[in-house]
Amino acid sequence: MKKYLLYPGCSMESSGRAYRDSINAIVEPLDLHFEEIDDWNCCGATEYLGINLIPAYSLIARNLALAAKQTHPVNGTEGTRTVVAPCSACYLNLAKADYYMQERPSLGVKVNEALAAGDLQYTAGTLDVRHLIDILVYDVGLEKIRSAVVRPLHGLKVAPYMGCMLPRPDYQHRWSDHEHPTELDDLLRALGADVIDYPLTTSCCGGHMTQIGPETAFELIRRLVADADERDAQLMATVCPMCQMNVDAYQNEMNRFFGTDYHMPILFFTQLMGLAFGREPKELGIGVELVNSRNALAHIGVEVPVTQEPTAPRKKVEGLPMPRRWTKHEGRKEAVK
Amino acid sequence: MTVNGSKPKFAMYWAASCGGCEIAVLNTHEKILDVDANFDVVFWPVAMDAKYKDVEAMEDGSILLTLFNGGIRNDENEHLAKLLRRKSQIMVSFGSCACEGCIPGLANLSPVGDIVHAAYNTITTDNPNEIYPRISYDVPEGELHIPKLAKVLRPLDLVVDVDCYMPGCPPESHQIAAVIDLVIKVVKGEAELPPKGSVIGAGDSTVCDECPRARNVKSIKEFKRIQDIAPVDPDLCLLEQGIPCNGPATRSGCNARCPAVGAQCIGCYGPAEGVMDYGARLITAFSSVIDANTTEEIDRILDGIPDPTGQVYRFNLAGSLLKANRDAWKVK
Amino acid sequence: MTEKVGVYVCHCGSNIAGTVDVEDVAHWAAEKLGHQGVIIAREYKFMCSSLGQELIEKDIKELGLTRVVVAACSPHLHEKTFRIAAKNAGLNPYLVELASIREQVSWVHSDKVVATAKAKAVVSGAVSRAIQNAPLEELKVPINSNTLVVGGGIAGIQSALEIANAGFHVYLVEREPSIGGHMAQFDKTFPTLDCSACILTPRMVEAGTHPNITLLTWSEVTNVAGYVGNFHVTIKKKARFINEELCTGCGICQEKCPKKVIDDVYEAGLGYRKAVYTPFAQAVPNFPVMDKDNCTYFEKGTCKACEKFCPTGAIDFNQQDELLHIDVGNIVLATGYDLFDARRVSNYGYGRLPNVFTSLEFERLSNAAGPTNGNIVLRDGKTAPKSVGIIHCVGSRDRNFNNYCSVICCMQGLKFAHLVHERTGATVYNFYIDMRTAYKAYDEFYQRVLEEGTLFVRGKVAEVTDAARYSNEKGKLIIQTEDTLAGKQRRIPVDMVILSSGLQPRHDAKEVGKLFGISCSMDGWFTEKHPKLDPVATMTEGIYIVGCAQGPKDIPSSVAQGAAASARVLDKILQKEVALEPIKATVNKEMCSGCRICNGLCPFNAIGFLADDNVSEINPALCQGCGTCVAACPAGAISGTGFSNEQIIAQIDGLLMRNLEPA
Amino acid sequence: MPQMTDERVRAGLTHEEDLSLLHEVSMKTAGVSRLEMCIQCGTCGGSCPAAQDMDHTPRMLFAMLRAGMREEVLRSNTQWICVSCYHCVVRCPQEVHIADVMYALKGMSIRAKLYADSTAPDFSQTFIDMVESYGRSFEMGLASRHYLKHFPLRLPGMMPMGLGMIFKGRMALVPKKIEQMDQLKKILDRAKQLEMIS
Amino acid sequence: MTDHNFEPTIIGFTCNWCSYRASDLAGTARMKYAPNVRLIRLMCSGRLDPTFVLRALSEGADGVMITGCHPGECHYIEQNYKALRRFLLLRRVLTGLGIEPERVKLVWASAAEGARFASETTAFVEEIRKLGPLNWGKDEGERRKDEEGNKNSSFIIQPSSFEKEVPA
Repeated sequence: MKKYLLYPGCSMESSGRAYRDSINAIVEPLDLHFEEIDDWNCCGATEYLGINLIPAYSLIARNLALAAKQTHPVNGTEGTRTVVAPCSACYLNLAKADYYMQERPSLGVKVNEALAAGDLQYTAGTLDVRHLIDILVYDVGLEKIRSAVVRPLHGLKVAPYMGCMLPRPDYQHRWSDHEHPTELDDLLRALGADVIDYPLTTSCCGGHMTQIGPETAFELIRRLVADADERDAQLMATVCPMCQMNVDAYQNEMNRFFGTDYHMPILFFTQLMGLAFGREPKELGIGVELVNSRNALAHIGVEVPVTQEPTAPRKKVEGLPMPRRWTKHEGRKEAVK
Repeated sequence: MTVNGSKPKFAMYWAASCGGCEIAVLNTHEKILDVDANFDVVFWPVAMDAKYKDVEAMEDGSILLTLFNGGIRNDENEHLAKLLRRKSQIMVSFGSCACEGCIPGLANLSPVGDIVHAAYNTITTDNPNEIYPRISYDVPEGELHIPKLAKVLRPLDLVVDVDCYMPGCPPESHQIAAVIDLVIKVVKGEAELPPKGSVIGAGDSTVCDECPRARNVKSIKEFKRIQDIAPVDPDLCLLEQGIPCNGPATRSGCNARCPAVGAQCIGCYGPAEGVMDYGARLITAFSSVIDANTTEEIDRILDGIPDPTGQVYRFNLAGSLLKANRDAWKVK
Repeated sequence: MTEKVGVYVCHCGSNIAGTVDVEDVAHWAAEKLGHQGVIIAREYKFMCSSLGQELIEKDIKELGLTRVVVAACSPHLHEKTFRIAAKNAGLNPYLVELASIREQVSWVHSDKVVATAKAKAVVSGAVSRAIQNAPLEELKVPINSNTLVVGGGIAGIQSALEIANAGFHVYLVEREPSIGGHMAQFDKTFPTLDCSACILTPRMVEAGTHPNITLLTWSEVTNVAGYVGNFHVTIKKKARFINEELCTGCGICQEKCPKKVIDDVYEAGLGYRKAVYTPFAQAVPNFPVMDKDNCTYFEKGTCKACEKFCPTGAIDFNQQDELLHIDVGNIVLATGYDLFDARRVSNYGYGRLPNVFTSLEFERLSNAAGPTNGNIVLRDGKTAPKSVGIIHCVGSRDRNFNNYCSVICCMQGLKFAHLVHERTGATVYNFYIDMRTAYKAYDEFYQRVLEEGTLFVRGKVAEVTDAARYSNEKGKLIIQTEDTLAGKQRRIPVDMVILSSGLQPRHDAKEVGKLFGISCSMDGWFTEKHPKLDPVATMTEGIYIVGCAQGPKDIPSSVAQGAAASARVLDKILQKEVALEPIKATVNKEMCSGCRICNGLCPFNAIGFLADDNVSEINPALCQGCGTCVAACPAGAISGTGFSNEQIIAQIDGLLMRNLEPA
Repeated sequence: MPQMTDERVRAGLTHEEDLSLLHEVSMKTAGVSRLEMCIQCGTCGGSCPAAQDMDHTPRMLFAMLRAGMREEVLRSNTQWICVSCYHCVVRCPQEVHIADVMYALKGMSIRAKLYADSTAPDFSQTFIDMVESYGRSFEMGLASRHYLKHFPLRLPGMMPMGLGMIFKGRMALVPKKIEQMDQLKKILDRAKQLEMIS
Repeated sequence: MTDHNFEPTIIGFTCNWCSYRASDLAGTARMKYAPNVRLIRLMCSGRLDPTFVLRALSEGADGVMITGCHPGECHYIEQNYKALRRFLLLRRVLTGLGIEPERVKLVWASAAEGARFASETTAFVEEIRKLGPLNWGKDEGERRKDEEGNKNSSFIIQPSSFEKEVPA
């Protein structure tokens, strides 16, 4: 059993509850153990950074300091220095704070001075902050995931939506690419889903603009939904509660604003994993989404012949040969270099 | 050489050292009889009874040869070194302690106060009241003294002039025998003593010269302790196998005794001819075989040498540039 | 006291005297360093002037000076001057020591007291060092008049021809089956739009038939030993599986070969060749090679179609790689460049979006001898584009990829714009950060392309996508960028995108550099001896670099460098011998114990091991004098002239003023 | 800020160059901003998914920073429209930390009270208030308070969504508080002091 | 505390091809930097024998600055890596000897980096100034803090009585 420290993030307790439920449902078949960081606080999302620099990073760093205290083995359990954040914004904030405290030591000194007021301290670099999907793809491995699948998602056309804060800015070089990462595609494919080529996979959902400039956000949501629809996706899969919230909860608003009629359900990738692992929709929090996924999910469970994985170029090419596709392997290698 | 018809006089003294040098002399077996046959042994506390005052009473320069082993750690060592220097024509700095400090010299890494404290207050010492011996004590017969410690241990040649150096911990018996033969020949006028400052009883190159192991171009990714390698290749250079062997920088003369039997050289014969600082030579030897170009990777490899200072200065600390502020070997 | 030292302190006008009390320094040296052997200390306005030099020469002769210390400017400026003066006066030039009290003292400090004190320390260090200096003699070695040119692109061809025409023999080695290099892939060359093949082919033929050129294609240099004037080079002549004696170059074998292979090299992956092939029709030499990895016979043991049809029986499946050993005096490296791999810029979609092309692909697309016979079409092989976007600076001027400017991409982009415009009439956009059209007739070409109606957008393209946002974008590639001059984001739908990819050092440049004993810059290009004054020579005597191996450049510059290097080679050949700096390391065999620690340290392979004597040995002609082995020898058995331990230790003591008391 | 001279104003020059601006923004940026390295290539403006709603593209904003146009920069809505998608950051050929510069500009804009529209700063402030009182964000309180103030007319339209969220158990009605609230307060108070000093 | 009256003496080793030229360039550009560093020209940082550093420190230098070409840019291809390896081990040994490893610094500076050479030099001087003088060559006992914890000073003879006897 592999142990990780879990930073759930605020959404997990409310709007992203389904994410939490579905994560709980997949840890066991994948032999994972998540230990929640005691008394963690909000990471400040994108809001605090825009007001005050040092308080914002101190807020984030309190979580890192608390997590660092929990790295050691307790009562015979394994020790770990890896913090898992399933929310992209939380992941980015935690990872970025750790990185900037190293890149600009003066920031690290001030943050630690603030932490000292609460009898805490954090040495940048102590922890390894990673996102849930990073753990699943690179630690657990697609092989293990594939072997846990009992109900392959054959016939379900999924648009893999990574969002922006996960693959970028990626100071730690964790992803195969900043623009077209393949981690989510590979994982969904391992579940048996028909993964569509979705060029907007790392485009923005609008973030907090749904709150402060809805028109801007609606346009961004429209682009995502329209392109997924254009490519015949039945469902979008996401890795971030904020993305899920924006695309799901604001889709009707957006439709009204543009006079469109899209119906593009969006589920957490962990919910799809749970389904593939044979869990019941209810325990995975399926049904709490506002754009319901009933029709889309009707495709699973129905006997559908095995579809070929779309490895060949999207459009059949005659004439001139195409260059070899950029592989994930090369991507990571280059990135690390 | 003044011999004056009678047998020339011989002395040997043991200052701050373990006594191994004395055993090494006895290890020459019957050769020791040649010493007796050719010399009049006037002072050798470990072998015969003689009083300091007897030596003090001798005429200056009346002893032909003194083998002085041990470093100078206290005022008694210092007194005897100066005394024997005055009385002797040839003063040989005998063994690693006298030449370069040796193991006792490692104490120079600690302030002398700490050393005293440690000696009387270790966890194995039952000394709850922190009682220290007194420096002097009145008894009916008069005042008794124990020697005062110096702040650092110094090699002999920082205290008195030395004519020859004979390195080794201890000097190999076959080398001692050869030196005895040489001195006898000198006494008989059949040979010349090497010039002042020379190293005798040792070679000019390094241990590798005598080491039977095969050597190639070296490049290592890891330093390991010898016990962590299984099995150690019996025919291949130890350094090439990642074992920090001091042989490349250590003066030859011992017939590569340690590496020949599978233990790395620890450097008791000190630096080769003309070398100013022994540790520097080992630093550059070890770093030269590392196969890495990034600080992280190099550091990882260097972590394989847990005590680098002890590794490169085990025998030479008191004789090093920084710890005694002098050239390791006063040669040339 | 055995040495007689003269100390000469220069005012350098007010350059030194303005900040350093030179009189004080001279008096001090005479007084405090007298016991060291200083018998005369003078100051003078300009020591480097002829009068200043005469002063020194006179003292050497009249006072019998054995060492001279000149406290003046940096040794890089006038060390040679004073050494020659000493030589004229009969003193070995290496007994002169310079103390830099201008660059290191007067120019960088302002407090006169502090500066004067430092100047004294510097002089003191120099005096102590000078006393330890030893007379040295330069080493003269003869020059072999043969030359090796590595790389048969235009730069290498030019270089080889210049030397061969002067009457000396050249070995021209090329890794590919034919010489010609990248230039042979191009259709037109900017800015004159000459047909590339028309101007290159005659040069290739000339090189292929020149009596003074031994052409070795399909060959690679595997080992280089020796030193300037006397290199011993091993060349691997890879098996062609074609008997060159018998082959007439008729081409029947390739016609009959049933195996089609994507041609990644010459056709840039855009076309096919056979398993037995000549890369292109005008190849020099015109013998085909067999691609063992793709040949059906080598794979499965049957086929041999080529052998059956060859009219002269030239196919030889048993041919083996051959090792040639040649001796040359000089080596010219013209190893060229690799194209930046555009797949790395994933936001430009190359490799994912079919109609995104690289510059080299487009060169082949537009080449009349290329896979489409010069028709500019989309990847479906038939549709002509109605609109084309050309993106500059792909992989260049970008810290995510290569920091440097690739030099040729602007002009290349303009050339593409012209060709597209001329052949298809499509609307052409050029997206650039800065237009760099320096050099003769280049900007005129820019004007011409402007005139033709090419649309220029100043902005580094953010992304190329097929995710249509509006109806006019459906089915197109959309180029999204900020038009920085309009200050607005634009989305421009086009049919075809051409990436003006940058140039990169060859993927194996580091290894090649190591093989020849030269270094690479941070970016990976070979490092020249001096970026301005010696751009074709390298730090290793006798090795020259030309063309893109030295850095990105266009054809005219490559040709110029090829010729320039030849001039340097001919100069060496005609001198017949070369003097080597006498700063060398030597092994004292008595003290060497054969530990072999030094053996792996020399990048110039100057250190050999004599197994019989169990000692290492340094070849003085190969030794470049870096001193690494001297510092490394654990036995202290290696000593280095010019920078000996004694000299440096003495200088340390001198700089720390530990030499002011008699020892 | 230096005073404008009459003749400069008459000549149509509308701003005084404040050359300390670039440095100030750099110092207020979390990491190493590299702002001075901008080559005005437009990658950021081209990449921005929200550029159409911005007064100035990020690139123009950086040019204005260099020109020392303090007021114009801090008044711009650009930093507030930024959605932190980091496209510009990873594409920037000069590795300018653009997103973090935007955060720094927001803070400066608030302090100088130069923002044109209070929606965004208010949202941030409301969010922070929640976090500072509970240690966690409280979506229900945040959304209702924010919409009530800034989009009252939109509130009825948003009701179905809000109710849906509550109905589906995706919005808690009471805030959740962390245990060591006092510790967090102490940390944030000290951090604010440090912010003032620096 | 930093003693502002303390002027450190520093020996700098420079590579003939890069850092020595960088110092030349700093001079040509009249960049002002701290005067405490006295330079020794080597052909390459690979020539740097640790003995030189030890000698400099034992003869009165408070710090030693070693400079060479940037990694990958060595005039002799790769010898600066060898300097790096030596430097890293040397620092460890110095630490073991009780010397602050910060007293020996490795700086990469290309021939074009006169400004960097000047600023690195000044920065290093300030670092050494903070560390204070290095008193090697004086008696070991004086340097260490042994005085306070030492209740038995009667054990210890004073250094003055410890002079070498030179035969007449």
